[in-house]
Amino acid sequence: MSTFFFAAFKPELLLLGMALVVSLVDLWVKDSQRRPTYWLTQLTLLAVAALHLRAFALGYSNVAMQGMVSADPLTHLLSGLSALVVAGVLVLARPYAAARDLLKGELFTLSLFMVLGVCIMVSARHLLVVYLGLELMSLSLYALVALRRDHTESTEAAMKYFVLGAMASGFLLYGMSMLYGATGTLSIPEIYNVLGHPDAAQRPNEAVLVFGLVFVVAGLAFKLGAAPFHMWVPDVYQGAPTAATLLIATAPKLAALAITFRLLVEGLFSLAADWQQMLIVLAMFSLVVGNFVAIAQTNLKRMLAYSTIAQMGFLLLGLASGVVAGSAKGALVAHSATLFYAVVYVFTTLGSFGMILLLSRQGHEAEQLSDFAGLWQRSSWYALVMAIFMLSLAGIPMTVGFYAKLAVLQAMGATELPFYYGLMVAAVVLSLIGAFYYLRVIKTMFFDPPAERQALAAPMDVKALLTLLALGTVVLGVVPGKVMGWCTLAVSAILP
Amino acid sequence: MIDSLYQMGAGLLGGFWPVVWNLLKIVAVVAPLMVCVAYLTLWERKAIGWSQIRPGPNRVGPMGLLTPIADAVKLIFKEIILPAASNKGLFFLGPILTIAPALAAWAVVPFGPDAAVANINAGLLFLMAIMSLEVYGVIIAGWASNSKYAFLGAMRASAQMVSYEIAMGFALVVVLMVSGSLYMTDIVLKQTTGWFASHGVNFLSWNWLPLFPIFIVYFISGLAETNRHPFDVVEGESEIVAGHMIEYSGMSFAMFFLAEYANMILVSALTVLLFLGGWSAPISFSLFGMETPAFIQQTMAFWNWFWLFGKTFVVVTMFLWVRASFPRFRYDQLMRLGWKVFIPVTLVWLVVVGLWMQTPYNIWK
Amino acid sequence: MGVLTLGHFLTLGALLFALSVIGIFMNRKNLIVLLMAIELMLLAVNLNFVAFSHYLGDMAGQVFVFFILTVAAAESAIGLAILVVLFRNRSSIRVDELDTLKG
Amino acid sequence: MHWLSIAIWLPVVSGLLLLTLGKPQQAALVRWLALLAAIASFVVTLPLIAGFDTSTAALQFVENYGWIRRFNARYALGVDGISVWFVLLTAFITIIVVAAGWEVIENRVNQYMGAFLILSGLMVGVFAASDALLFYVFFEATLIPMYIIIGVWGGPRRVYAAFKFFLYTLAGSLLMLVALVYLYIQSGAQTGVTTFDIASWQKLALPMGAQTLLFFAFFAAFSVKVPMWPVHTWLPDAHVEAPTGGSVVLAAIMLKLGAYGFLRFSMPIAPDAAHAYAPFIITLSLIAVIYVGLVAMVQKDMKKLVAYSSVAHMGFVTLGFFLFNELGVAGGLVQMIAHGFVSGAMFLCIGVLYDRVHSREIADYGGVVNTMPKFAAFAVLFAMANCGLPGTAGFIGEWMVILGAVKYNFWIGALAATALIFGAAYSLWMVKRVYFGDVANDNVKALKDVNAREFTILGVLAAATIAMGVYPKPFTDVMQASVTELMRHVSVSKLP
Amino acid sequence: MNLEQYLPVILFILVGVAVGILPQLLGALLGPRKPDPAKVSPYECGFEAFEDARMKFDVRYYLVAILFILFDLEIAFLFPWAVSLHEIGPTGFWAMMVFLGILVVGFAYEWKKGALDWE
Repeated sequence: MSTFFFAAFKPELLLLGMALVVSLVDLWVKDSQRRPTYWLTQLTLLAVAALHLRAFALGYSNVAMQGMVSADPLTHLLSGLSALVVAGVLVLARPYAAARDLLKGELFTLSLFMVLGVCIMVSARHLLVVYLGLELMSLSLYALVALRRDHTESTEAAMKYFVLGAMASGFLLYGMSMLYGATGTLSIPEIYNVLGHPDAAQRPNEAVLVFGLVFVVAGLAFKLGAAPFHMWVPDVYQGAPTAATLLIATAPKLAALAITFRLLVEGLFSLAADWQQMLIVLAMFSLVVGNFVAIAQTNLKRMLAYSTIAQMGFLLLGLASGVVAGSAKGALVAHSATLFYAVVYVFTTLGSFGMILLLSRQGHEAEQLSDFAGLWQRSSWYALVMAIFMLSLAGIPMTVGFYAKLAVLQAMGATELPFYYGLMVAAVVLSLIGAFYYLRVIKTMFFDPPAERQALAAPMDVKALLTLLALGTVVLGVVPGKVMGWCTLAVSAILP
Repeated sequence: MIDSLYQMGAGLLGGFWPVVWNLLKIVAVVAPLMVCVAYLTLWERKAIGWSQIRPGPNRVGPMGLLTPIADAVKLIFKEIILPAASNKGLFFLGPILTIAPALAAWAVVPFGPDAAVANINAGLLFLMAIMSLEVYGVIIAGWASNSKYAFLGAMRASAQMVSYEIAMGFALVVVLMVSGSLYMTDIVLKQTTGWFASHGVNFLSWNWLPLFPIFIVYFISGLAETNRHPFDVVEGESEIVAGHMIEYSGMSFAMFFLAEYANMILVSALTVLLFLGGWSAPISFSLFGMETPAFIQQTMAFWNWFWLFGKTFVVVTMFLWVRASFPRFRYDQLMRLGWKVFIPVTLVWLVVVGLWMQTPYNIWK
Repeated sequence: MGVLTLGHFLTLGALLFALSVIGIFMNRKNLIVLLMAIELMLLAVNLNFVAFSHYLGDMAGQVFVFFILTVAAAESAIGLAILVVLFRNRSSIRVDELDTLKG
Repeated sequence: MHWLSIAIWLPVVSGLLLLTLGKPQQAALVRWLALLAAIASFVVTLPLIAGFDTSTAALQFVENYGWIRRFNARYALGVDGISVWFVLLTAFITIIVVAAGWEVIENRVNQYMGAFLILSGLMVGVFAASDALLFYVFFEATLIPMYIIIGVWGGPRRVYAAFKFFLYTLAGSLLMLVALVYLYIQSGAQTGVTTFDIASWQKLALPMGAQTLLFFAFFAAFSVKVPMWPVHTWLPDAHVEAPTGGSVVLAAIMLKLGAYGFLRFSMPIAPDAAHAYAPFIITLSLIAVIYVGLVAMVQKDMKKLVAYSSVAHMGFVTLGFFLFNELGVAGGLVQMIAHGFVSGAMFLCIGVLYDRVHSREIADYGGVVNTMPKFAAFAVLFAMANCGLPGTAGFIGEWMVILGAVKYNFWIGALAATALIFGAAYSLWMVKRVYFGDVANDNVKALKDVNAREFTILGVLAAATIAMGVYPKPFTDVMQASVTELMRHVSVSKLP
Repeated sequence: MNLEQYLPVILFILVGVAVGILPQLLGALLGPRKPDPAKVSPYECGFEAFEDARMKFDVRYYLVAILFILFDLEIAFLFPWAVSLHEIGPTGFWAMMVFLGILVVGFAYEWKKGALDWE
């Protein structure tokens, strides 16, 4: 434990080094397309993803940095996927950014730093590391949202994101300080040990712990964007340049889930009864707010923002059904379902926002629902691709979104408690409302007459990526087993 | 003697005695300091006068020695003009916030081993902190005056001060690296050890030699920190008249003035403590193969004070010499010097010293 | 003068924290005040950490404070930068005028 | 040979190929390819009936492979006497639909044909699945192509109809999903192996409370699909707005998915609840038969009339099922098949008229027999079959159900029998008003009789209708063993 | 920890403040007080003031402030490191070199972007 064990966080070192290299290299790049920077970034991300996924495949599990970070399968899986997803975001965002004077070195540097933050969060085994990773990610994101400096909405969104994000960090920190005070340690596994001390008199003060827990959960809910801590989500999703929205909506969700796992599951597992209740309340709030408000939206980005809130609600339901009456035997199922849900959500979101990016032309943001009108007649393939993403978000079978929802429902069912069955009915009824607005997107694309007839043009890589994502959604919609297995493997690494 | 005085007081006043005792000590520092400040103004005028081959003030008292007192009396009886549109409270707070840190910093300045008013182990940190407060006085004064010149001057002054504070901070870090302590006494004592010191040539063991670039940066940053020539664009008369002090008059104005000179002395004293061996003598008797004579041993406190005062005087005079000799920097040149020269230089030297300390040739073990 | 206990520090921390939250939500006027409220919030946390650290006799909490301070600085740097950009676009930093995004 | 898999995936794959590779300009080629694929898909179902062993109630042509490890869901297929005919019917109707859309559909032919082929494969999947999750996936997935078909190629209020269709069905099936999860968890609790295998579920012992909730959850899904009164309101809308092919598939097959679900899930899994709530279902069915029959009578729109008559006929089916005697169940099944032919044919007839006059109002026609004698002959035959004239397919099922009902309770039988009168009334009245009498107007005067394509389609259907009416034995023989086994199964209480 | 040593520090600060207040008070008491409009108006080289003095100012001041905050905190990190450099050995040294390396990259970035140019 006294060693740093650099090998365990090789990818992060690579990421850090390359982020610096990219930021420097870009200063001397004359190319208006920023090709060298772009390709360096992509190579880095792919290399990081490859390293992590390889480590995941080989089942490496290590503790490094004197016990402060943990390179376990959860780390490898989520870091790898995050890097992958951000690489995807950059592919999709490049034409969009180029048309909006956003294609600057900062876009790439900040993306890399964001991924680094995500990787750090994901691997954190210490409250300080959680906080540092979180801030590295958040600060990069604030700047990314504000990257379009001459755009009123973007800057306003950045300000809102900043203020509420900083407040969320404050909440989380306040909760952490309470945890620290109660347990006397900042190390997550040690918090777990202290809480489970065999001698009850040695265990920390329950009141302080729960007080801290409330703040921790509130902070996490902020970061996940769960109601009633969701205020920033719609504004930021709508206001930010779509490329930045895409970044916010993808990898950070994985990271937020990861620290939720680390803090609540790895650290505060013995308080599961307490935090599960909180999560259920958050989840139901999110499902109601997200689904109902989304219906009223005409701005697609805003609609997807509310849909995100609803999706997070569903996700939290999974997290909240791991422990029943003190028994943790359902935890693996529940938490792996949650993880699977998040992974699926992230990749689907990548696709759906990717379509918005694709439709946005020079000087025109394809944010309104009506911008998708008649897409079927303009470019039927893209319409189909978007439809697949929407169906997946709605959880219709033959898309992977269905299994995500099913896995969560299964986890809830496994509690065998009538209360949870009630929740399930409520959840499915609310997701039916969700289906309505996803269908409306499909309806707009397929049934409405197009405002213009010209087919969509997109670079080859964008086209390929969107197609790949859609195919992936469908293929996993038929055989999701593999990915589910990965999620189970990853989660089993952190369960006590 | 002092100990018995202390004992007596403790008997008289009981629990309040430490407060009173410390107040006495503080007065013992502040009062001479104020005198020094007063006479520094005179010395400045004299020195600059001499360097320009003119007598300088010589009307009040012999050789003009009473000039500062006359100045003070004059200033006290001047009207303090309160500009109509100013923020009253802040307007008076500005000078207070300027002078208070300049004095409070002296709390940790040692006049000999462990002979500071407050022997705190985080002395340098305290200095760094309290000197950073200086900028508040400037900016509050500029803001409260509600005048464009004052405001611009305050902006400039604060930007300049914070810029050079970074270079200064890095310089301090390098000193800390070699000293390994934040305690001012330790920092000085560390300089009195080493190969040269043990051979009697103390002054070659002082930090200024191995940390020469840092020493230079620190000194020049000190000039800039105190808004002294050639960095006094704040009150560049030809541009913004008197900067943030423009609306001040009478005693309020005098406060800024006092603060500036107190700061000069402070920075000089710090330069001495950090780089020039503090109170230690430049050479020791061992150079001549002698023991330190007993009478010197017995009056060590005086010699400590003597050397410290003497060195500080030399450094302060360098401030004046610089003023007499150099033209004023343009603001952009000034900022460029701070950011693009000093910071890289200190960074590089920091790394060099760090590496040096990793080698067997480390002289600060 | 009573002895200062952990409770006093925690109460002060909680009060500061509550003040900052109120500052964030009640303030409709000036964005700078928001930034300051955020700083205050972090300082409240710092107070907690230092108090706990002292009473637990464990340095880790103080180290944490160090990092929080740094991050807070980075945060306010970015906050200020965003503020400047926002002001350039809107010529106002009133909170209640941030209403372009609605729905 | 995995005939079932082939029957499912051949149309799906060919549909996907048409969808993605077909070009709108190559309409003629696409039509021929689609017809070829449809015929091929039908041909591969023939071995199912040829090789069917009528002596056993067990599933045949079983395929069973691991599918999703996490849920222990299996790719399990198999048909018994109850489902095998529907597989054939589906494939058969698909040929008809492809042929029926031959000239009518002019734009996006490849997509139209592709959607129907995919839909066909998915529906075969529903009938063939013996794993509940697989069933659910197919069941839900059918919504997507149908939604598109109604929405893109439908009538003026197609968007409304498509939404209503989708959301009604989804609402029901989501509740079923909760039930499926419950059963899945129960199977684990009772047997130690969590499974989605329907046959295992049918063996679970369930208390009455659970059975009731399960029964109603399934009821929610299947009653909407059948559709039963009062949740039938989506059907007239969907039928009226859908293109002819869509109406045909809806009436002929999709409605049967619901009825089939009753037999597969509701009755065998919750027999006690099914018995307890049989009067409730019977009441609803009788309302459907009588009230909806009356509603049908006052319709001015031919398609609406046939739609309501479908509801009435499906009322017969559910009535038959919940009589809990062999005659009733077998009658319901026969009725389902017969209705598949007859209602499909009726919609085709309306389509033929609509293509020529572009109106479905009964009032716009009159004396069609004068200008289209061949067509009128077919139309009258199908109308007769629709009202259950002996010698046609419609008669057998209705008669068996009525007999069964009489056996159960005379008055129910009597009420059911009145439906024959209503059926005759609205069918024949429509025939009279549309086909007989004097030529009503210039439109009718200008009508051309059916062409060879239409003649062939209608001829094949007519042949099927009469063949089934005259010699129903092959149909009933195939069902016999399975129905008997089902009756035996549901007569045993499963209360623990 | 030797906390009583901080008593003089506080006292010193109070004395400093007192030294700030008393002379001003003295000046206010002893000096004349005859304001007139010309005297109390802001200094504008003899012109009437055009507008409020709290005007917009160059954004570069902000930039300096932001950069200062960041660098000053780097220094805050360097302080404890420097003090303990003798104890923490090469590991500690190189860890800080990594940190400084990142800092230098940021510095180079600013430099090249022109954030350090005043003109």
